[in-house]
Amino acid sequence: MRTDARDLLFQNRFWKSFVRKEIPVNQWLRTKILGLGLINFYLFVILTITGILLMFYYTPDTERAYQGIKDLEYVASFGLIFRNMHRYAAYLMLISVFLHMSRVFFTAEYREPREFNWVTGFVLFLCTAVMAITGYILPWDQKGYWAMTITSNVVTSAPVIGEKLKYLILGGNEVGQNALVHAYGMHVKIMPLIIGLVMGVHFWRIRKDDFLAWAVWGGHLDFKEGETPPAPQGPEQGPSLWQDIIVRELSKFLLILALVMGISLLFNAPLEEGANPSVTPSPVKAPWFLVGMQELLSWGAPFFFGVLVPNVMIVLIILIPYMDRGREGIGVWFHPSRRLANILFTAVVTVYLGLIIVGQFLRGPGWVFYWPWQSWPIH
Amino acid sequence: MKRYLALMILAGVLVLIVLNLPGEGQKPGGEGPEAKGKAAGFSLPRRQTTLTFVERKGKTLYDFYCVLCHGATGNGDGFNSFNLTQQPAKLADPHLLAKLSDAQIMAVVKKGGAALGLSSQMPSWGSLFKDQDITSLIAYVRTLSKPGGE
Amino acid sequence: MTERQYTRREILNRIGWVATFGTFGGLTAASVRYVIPNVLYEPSLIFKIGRPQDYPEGVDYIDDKRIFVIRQGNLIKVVSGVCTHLGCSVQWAEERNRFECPCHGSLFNARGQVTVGPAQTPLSWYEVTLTADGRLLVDENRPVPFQRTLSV
Amino acid sequence: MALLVLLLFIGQLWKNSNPSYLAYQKQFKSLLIQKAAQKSKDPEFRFGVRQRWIEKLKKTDRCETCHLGMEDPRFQNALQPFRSHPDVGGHDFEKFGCTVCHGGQGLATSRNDAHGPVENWNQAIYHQAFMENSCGLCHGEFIQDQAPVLARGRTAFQEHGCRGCHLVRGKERIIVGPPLDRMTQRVKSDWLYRWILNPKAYLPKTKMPNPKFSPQQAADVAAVLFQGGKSLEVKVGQPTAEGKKTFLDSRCVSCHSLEGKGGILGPELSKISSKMVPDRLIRIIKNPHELWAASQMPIYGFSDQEILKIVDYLVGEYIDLELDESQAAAQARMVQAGNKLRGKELIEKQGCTGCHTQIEGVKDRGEIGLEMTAIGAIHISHLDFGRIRVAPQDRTVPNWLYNKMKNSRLFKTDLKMPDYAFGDREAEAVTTYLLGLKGQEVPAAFSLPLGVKPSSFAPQGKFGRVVDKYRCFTCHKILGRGGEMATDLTQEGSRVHRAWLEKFMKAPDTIRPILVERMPPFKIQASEIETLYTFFEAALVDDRVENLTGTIKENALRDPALIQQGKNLYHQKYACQACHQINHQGGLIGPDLTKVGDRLRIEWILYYLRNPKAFVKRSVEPAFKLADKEIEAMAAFLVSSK
Repeated sequence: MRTDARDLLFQNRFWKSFVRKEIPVNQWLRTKILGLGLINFYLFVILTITGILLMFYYTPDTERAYQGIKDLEYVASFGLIFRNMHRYAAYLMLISVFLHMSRVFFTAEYREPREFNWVTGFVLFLCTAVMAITGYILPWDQKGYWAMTITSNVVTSAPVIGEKLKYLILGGNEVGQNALVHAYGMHVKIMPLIIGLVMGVHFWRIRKDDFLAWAVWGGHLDFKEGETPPAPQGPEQGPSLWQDIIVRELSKFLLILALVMGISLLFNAPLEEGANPSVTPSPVKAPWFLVGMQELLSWGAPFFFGVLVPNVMIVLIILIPYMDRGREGIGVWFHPSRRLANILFTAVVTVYLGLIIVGQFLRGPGWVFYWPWQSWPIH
Repeated sequence: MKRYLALMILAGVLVLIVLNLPGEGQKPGGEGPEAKGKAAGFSLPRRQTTLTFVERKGKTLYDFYCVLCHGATGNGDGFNSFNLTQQPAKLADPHLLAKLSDAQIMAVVKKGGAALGLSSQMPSWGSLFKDQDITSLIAYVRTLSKPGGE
Repeated sequence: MTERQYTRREILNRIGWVATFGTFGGLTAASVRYVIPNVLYEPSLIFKIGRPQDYPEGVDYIDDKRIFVIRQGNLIKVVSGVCTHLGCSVQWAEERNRFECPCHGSLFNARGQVTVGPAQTPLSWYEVTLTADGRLLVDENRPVPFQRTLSV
Repeated sequence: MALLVLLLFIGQLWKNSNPSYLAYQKQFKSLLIQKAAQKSKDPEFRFGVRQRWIEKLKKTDRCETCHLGMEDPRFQNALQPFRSHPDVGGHDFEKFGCTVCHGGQGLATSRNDAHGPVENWNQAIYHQAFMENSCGLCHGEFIQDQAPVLARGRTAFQEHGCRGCHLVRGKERIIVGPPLDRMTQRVKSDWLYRWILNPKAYLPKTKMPNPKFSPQQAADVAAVLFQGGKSLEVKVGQPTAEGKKTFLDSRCVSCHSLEGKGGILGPELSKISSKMVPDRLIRIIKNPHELWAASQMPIYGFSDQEILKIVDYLVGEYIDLELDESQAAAQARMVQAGNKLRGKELIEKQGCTGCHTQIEGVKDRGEIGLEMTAIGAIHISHLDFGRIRVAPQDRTVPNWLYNKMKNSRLFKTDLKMPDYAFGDREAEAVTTYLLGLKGQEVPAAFSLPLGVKPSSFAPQGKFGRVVDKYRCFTCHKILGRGGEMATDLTQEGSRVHRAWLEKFMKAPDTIRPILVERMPPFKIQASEIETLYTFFEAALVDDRVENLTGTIKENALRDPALIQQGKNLYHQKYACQACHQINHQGGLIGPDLTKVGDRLRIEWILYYLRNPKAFVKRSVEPAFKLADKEIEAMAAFLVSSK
């Protein structure tokens, strides 16, 4: 009977082992958390697969890297599409990881006992950013080359260890073969490893911490952690429940895949001229997610804006769950008691977004401010 | 609700794709549009579209050797033509050229006029030119009699 | 068997699943196709070796292509210079009228057949044609029987 | 939803399986089938990318993905992209690929990306007009016949003194303009002003560019230049017929032009009186080398009396008829009132010192222009299109250079570079040359210098002094050095009889009726002719000719039957009179053969008839491949006409 097969597929210990018995899985489909965590995971899967495929054509060699990308673009079957997918999935992942983080913040989910997962989550966010930066320079085109150059110069503004750090990152004093190999190593070996490990911890902690705050499950604030939850409402636990969940997640995966493929079909991933140290494009722009930083730096005081501000931000964000020990509003979107925190968070995000917009769209040659309708002097 | 919304978005994306597709292909055989946006004072290098590479090669030879008698436009009015007892052939004459096959022209150039019962003042160039040179020369000479040719 | 009525929902469901697996299958196939290179960064197996008049009577060796060009009168043949045993370059011994492999002593007669030695298979003869501009074109993708020659 | 994903995937399949080159390939295949229709065999055709990988040049060219008929002569007249590549003598596509000569993006497989200009590839495919720039990459600077445009560009670059302001590594800086010392003793101030304002107005052929000064600026600059003490007053007499005769007989127009007609080496003379101070004219004619060591003008050996007569004639006859005296006076006053400080500043800033030396009180600032070592490989973003809006597909480095050559102030007005105002042809040539300066070298295996390196032959001693005095190199070439205007003298010792040379040097007559330029009568002394011939005989000979000396049977050549035979050959079989004259009968292309036996040595005639191109590569003489007997007869005939 087909139902047997279906049972075998959905009604087994494998799925059940994901959650503790007491968790009202039947509420899963009704939660209002957007499912961003799993979306991140799907994107990661897409990235891994396309990334592995890209490695077939790519050589981390200053002479051959760019040509490898051109080969992907022009001659490899599906090469252009896989590259586009990789590029756009990465951008989407950056965005969705960030949204996931915001969701957790706005619902105050980071509070006890999930402080540590906030930290791992944030580490994952940073790792994603590092992946994006290292991936950015691999094509060894003008954009990547100069982005790497200015990124490495930002690093030098760190006190004492600045120069050493730059030396370490670049594997030398200038952006060259070593820098490319370093970036490549980070991008395809070290960072995936770290992300895999941290992700494991993240997932393990999720299960350990009973997934979500109770409130999210059913809004029963009066239940304390560890107590037996009320009788499940809605569909019975059983094969059909798991089937629904899995079908939904599969659909979500397909949706993401469709989105990525759709974008890749419409827009080709940018590829500029091959790296040429003698031609400095003006303006040199960092990857878009770092352009905000660059904009900050352009105001002067590299130590202050380039090192102090971002590092303090990172530390502050990591410490959020340890500073905010309140118990009210856990698992509730925009709980009134957290108005100040939410406004603060939104403000920081908005400012950074503003900086990105200014840096990306309103800065012309020599980092001079231009309105979009003003034309840049051509030189 | 959410599903329908997603569906609609996707449908929109699809429409966009379909609209985008025809732009990818290109029509073969077409030369790109010739310089559209000519700014004041900005000029583009000349394009000698009338002559092919082979014909240009022939022109170089013609302008060095033949022009002295046969004239720059092939009218048989090169400056030395006036010292000749028999006037050189008017290569710009379409009737004359229509009568001559490539092989005939090749023979005259190669063996000279005397060998074919024409003016002995047309020397033989066979030992100087390779067949390939003469072929390109013929290609160029043929353009002389075409209306609008150089 | 009784006819089973499928509801619309079920049919859609069915189509959905087929499409899903179709996509995954297609992507997998695409990945496999992707891995097969379309262009090669290696010397082409089809190459030109100059004009027939460049080759005098007898056997000529082309170093970088590892082939022998053999001319007999107006007949031209091309044989691989790679020993079929372990890939050393064989040498033509004019006085003994045979190909000799310096590595393990395989000997091939003038027809490329093994006479002595560890090699099992004969040297392969490649197709050679004349291009439109009169040059010899060797195609290493196409082994031809010994009898096949190009007459120029 | 899953269906949508599948649709998208199918869309991707479609996109992947329909690269833009496929349409071309399908078209080509149908053409192939058409062309092969008679052979009843289906042509083999493989769809997909075709690539040439030139490892040594680091080039990967996929041009033949669309340019499919490259090597198939059947496509000789096909429409692009299928037309077969014309034969370019030994340039194997396997060895060189495409982009090394043509430029463009070899990696790309779509038309726009490959041909460019596209944003992510600096080098667009070269326009036909500039194609020759790539020849120099392997064949070196001095390639001449095979790349005439490039050669013209190189000459123009040199002669217009570009190197004075633009550094090109590996090339010596050459100052091409005359030194500007003692100007008060040389020219009139109003002329100087007009000259600076627009040199081409006075001398259309001048190589001096227009510095684009305003009238006031020109006056300031002229004020700086116009210094150096008082000039000697010379009383100029009425022009005499005698002076005119000397001037015309001396064939000054071989080098100088009169109202645009005449030679190109020297300056225009038709308005000379409006320019020169008479005293200076006298000194120049007397000894130009003393005034400017690099002058190309020979010393004629006129007597002072003769010189005065010539100057009287020049000053009296060659006046500027359009010149308004009062205006000239006003201009002279402007120069006098000019601000020297501002003028000096201008001279230094505008780079006048790139071409001129010895301007009093002005320091040479060296090469003030952009370095041009690798101008051909410059990135488009370094070039300023200024106020000019250019369509994206025309926004290329060659187009920029080309327009800059035609009008240096096109893109921006406040520039230092003077305006050379090159015409289409010159602009193309110079652009081609500039594009060839790529600052890179090809692997040694590809390097194959062609053409002749200019030789540094510099004769010393007695011979050297004679050559220097008469500036023989201005017109004649000896051992690879010298001008193209007159005969190459490298084999002169083997060519001519001594008696003829002596006669010719004293009173040169016309050998080649076709040429306007004539050998001037130098008033050369007998001892100098002796020096010349001694050197000719000793050093400027060719053994291939000299070795014939013993083999000639002089008597046989005097046989009237043989002479008659030669005469027949000359007049009938080979119709030499089509090009050569004997006693004013015949064509004007070759040299006059009247009494050629007096001029040429018999050995020379014999050898020359065997192969006319042996010495003069650019001779238009057909190669008849005469039989030995015929040569003998012809030589006998030619020698007989003494």
